Amino acid sequence: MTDSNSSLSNLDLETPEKPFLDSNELVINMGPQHPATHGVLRVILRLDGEKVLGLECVIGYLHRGVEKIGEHRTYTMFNPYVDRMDYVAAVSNGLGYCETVEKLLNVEAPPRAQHVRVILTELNRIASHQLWLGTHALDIGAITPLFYTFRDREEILKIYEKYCGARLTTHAFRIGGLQYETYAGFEKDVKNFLAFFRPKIDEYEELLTTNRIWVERTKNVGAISAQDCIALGVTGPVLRASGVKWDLRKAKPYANYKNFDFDIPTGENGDTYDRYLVRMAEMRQSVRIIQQAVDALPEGPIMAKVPKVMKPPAGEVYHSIEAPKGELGYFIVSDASTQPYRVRVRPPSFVNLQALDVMCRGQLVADVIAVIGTLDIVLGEVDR
Amino acid sequence: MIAKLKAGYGSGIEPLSYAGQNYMVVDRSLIPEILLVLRNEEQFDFCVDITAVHYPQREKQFDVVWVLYSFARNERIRVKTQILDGESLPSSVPIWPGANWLEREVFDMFGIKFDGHPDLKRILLPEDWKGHPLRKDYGILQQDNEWVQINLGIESGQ
Amino acid sequence: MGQIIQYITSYLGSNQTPGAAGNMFWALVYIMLVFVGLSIAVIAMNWLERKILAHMQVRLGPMRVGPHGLLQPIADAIKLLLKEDIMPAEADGLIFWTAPFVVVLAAFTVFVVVPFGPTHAITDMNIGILFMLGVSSLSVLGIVMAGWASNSHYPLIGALRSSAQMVSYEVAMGLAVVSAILMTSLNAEGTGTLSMIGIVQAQLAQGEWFIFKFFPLGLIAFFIFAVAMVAETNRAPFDLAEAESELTAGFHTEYSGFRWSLFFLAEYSAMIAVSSIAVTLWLGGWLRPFPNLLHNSTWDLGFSLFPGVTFLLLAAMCFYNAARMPKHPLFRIQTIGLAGFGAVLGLIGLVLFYPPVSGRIQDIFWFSAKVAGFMYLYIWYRGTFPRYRFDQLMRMGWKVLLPLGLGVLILTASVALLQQTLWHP
Amino acid sequence: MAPVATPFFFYLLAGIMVIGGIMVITRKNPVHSALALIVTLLAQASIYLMLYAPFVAGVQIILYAGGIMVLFLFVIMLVSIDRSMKERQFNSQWVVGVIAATALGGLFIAVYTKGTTIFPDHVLPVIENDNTQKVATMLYGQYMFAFEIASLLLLVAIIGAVVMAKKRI
Repeated sequence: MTDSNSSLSNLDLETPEKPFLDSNELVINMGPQHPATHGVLRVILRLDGEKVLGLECVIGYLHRGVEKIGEHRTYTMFNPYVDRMDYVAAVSNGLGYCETVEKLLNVEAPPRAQHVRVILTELNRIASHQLWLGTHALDIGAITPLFYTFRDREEILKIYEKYCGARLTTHAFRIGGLQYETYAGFEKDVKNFLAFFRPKIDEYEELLTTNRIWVERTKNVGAISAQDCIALGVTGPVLRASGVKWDLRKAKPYANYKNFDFDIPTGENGDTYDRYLVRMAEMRQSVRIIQQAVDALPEGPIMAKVPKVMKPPAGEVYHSIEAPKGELGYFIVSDASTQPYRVRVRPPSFVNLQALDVMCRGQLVADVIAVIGTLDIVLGEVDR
Repeated sequence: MIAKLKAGYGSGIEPLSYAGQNYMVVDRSLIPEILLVLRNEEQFDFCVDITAVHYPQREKQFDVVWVLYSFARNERIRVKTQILDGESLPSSVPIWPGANWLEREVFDMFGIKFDGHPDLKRILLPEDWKGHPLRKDYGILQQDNEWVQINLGIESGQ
Repeated sequence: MGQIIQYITSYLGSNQTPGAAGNMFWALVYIMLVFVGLSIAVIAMNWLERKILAHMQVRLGPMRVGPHGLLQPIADAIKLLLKEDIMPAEADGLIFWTAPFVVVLAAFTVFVVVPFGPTHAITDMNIGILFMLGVSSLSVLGIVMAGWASNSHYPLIGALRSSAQMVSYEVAMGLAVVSAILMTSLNAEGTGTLSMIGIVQAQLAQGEWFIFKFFPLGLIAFFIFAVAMVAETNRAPFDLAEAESELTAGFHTEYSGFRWSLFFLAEYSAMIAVSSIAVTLWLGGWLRPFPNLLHNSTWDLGFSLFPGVTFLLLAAMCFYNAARMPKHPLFRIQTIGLAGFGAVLGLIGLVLFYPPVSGRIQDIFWFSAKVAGFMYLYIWYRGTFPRYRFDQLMRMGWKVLLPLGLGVLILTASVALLQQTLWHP
Repeated sequence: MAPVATPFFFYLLAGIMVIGGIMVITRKNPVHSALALIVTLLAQASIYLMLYAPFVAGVQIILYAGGIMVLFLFVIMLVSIDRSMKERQFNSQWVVGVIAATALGGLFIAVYTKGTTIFPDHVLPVIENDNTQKVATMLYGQYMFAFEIASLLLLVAIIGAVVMAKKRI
């Protein structure tokens, strides 16, 4: 309680000091159609030679008004829409939404459903990190990891496909539990995947972790301090790489994460390399969680008692989960009708993207690419 | 903690709870002070989210909601205030730099102005778009047809 | 016509050096051969790179056009030739048009002095290696022209980057080359040579490839050159100029169709050219392994079988894969095509066993095999390395390779002097 | 190598050089001027080749065409071209220019008229194969001192450039 405004953080969001040589400032526009901006992100860079003086993100190219749509759909009907925000981690989005509505309805999913939810969500975290790794490495010029990660991600998508028929926007969960009982051989598939995937992480690491060029390209690039992270509201692996041991699965356990034993990997320098290491370690932790969950998968019902027509009592709830990209929150206001009065999504990518400016100051143009990659944003979620 | 604040500010604060989650409705005039107190004295150093809800029937049409989190206490709290249409709020960017985009989004979607915001402009919608889509009086099929016709060269985006 | 046949028969029976003899006719023949051979090599490289890279990345690569995508490069070539040739409205027309030709010209002219064998070169220049370095440095001009004439940010930055890179690494490259040339002077007369053929002959005379000379000095010089040559050709991990994530495609962003394919052609022939320099200077050029140690008629015969055996192995691979093709009517053409390709390769292999041919093809075979090794390395780098950042690249060139090259040069000179004074007082 | 069509090639190259030289001073766009200069330098290198001086030709290509001119182009491309294109190519220094040109022309005429006594009147025997060796022995034997002084001068220039460009070393 001794904090004062001065120690808040020394984020200087104003124009930086004049460069030594009074050369012309070069303003370069990157995107919205650019291979390295991971979607339709437009970045306006102010450069001094190759050095970045500052940048501004222009977003909204993918804005679909998800929150507005939510106000005009029933609780059940809105469920598939959330998958379309962070389409790389659709299952996590669904989990967050279902749990929030369950909170409003004051029901809890049965244990079996909880376990399956954890398995699918963690698989999703792995898939999301794989996609991140592939594209991030591709941005830095290593093309091979992309194919390795996509090959292995395919196995996860196959499990999804067998479970619910969809691969990307799965719509796997229902408010109150699961729609489907797991298919026969689900557990075996998951276990097979874990056995298959464990050596694959080593394979990725072999390609990159000690690769001199990779280390040189990522060490001390886009570093951000824990203080700045917190001040900017950055969450997820980016925050953890800066040394804050904070994970919503531990801090505010949801589903039944409190029953599982796992570590929160953290970094020290908050640079791109640390973020890479943290995400790699998170994949290993996810494997651990899935192993525990699938080993202890209980029998029982998969749906709690929820009314066919959902009319949660008037009230409001904010609930958030640890999505692969950070804190994914839902703020839902109910007016006791069948449709939510207001649905607010707190997207991790959107808030994390704010840190891009801070992280890129003083870096080179080539580093901006690396930093955009390491932030792991999905524009569908940024713009909603 | 809320009790302490309540004791300090009296009728300006109304502590509430729903589904096990604490929140408080704070009078508009107390907002800058309360937010600063929460940040500096109660260690709510992480501004999770800023959003708004529109109630067209009420006289004070908008609820503005701050979702705050404290790493030290592992506690979340929501601060809510009610404002009139057209009334502005003090920006919380000086308190939490991360509030920047969140406030811009609230401005974009609801038209609520934040005084002292470094760069308050639309964030998701085009700069010269008319209307604020998350207001209840903005229909779900409604759009700025004029903008669409000028900028996209098509009759309608529907 | 009869004269030409007479020339050919007299050539098969003689031991003529084309360049030194100043024979215009043979020079022209070799220009044609090198040009055609190079084009075929580039086409083959295109296919091989895609296939090898694909297999490194757990993909199949081109599979549709022809059996195992063998006709893919040809399809690509047709596509590129038929594509619209676009010039940006604000571009500087003349320079925009000429830039690709400058690059291709520089890349191809280099091969004038490349010795594919003691008698297989267009010409043997007194200043061979100097000529190669000089002419290959001219391709920078074409790149700068292309980048500037496009009148667009990305190509300009790409061009500035690649030319800065090439100019910087030329320095380290030159130092490494000089230390190799220094080694050619370690003979009784004490005079070295800049002639490409002379350099290889010096290695033969000294009974040692220069990569092993004064171990590890030759090796370090070779290493410097091997790094610099990758940077010189703008290939991964030094392909910043065409980093698609940053600059879309670098200096040739605005080029399309035929002109783009000229840049492509130039890039690959430049790769072959610098690999040829490396092979000539350090890996004994056209010399087969152990030419001095294993020197009797049995070994000669054994090594002369290599070219034919290689082609027969390739043919066998084709037949094996043709046999593995799915037995389905739709695959009949593909199977026949692959088998036919195998038959052609096998036929070439058999011809290569014919003694007069095998004797003459020997040198070319060993030279090409060594160059092919470098080509594989290029692909391998591309599959495994991320990309350097520009400042790191420059730091590497100026702060690591340049001092290292200087050190190696000084050490080589000292050791050579020591050796000369001790052994030939 | 027996010379082939020597006069033809000489006049061709000389013509290219003259045209290139004129282009250098008449083009409004400095990039075009620089490229014309490169053409001139390359033609000059070819003339060296014709004179059986391949080493000088090679050095000319590496240093001038490949190195220095590329740096020239760099500088030209990085400065704003629009401005320099608007500027007049012929400015008030023409008096100095005319004096320099007259002096140079006078020198040429003097050499041409008196040259018979300075230059040998017969063609020297061509030393084709050890031309490079000859250059080397000359440089490192007879002209060793001058050569080393020149390289020292260059070193000083490099250090001076670094000092001037960098405020803090």
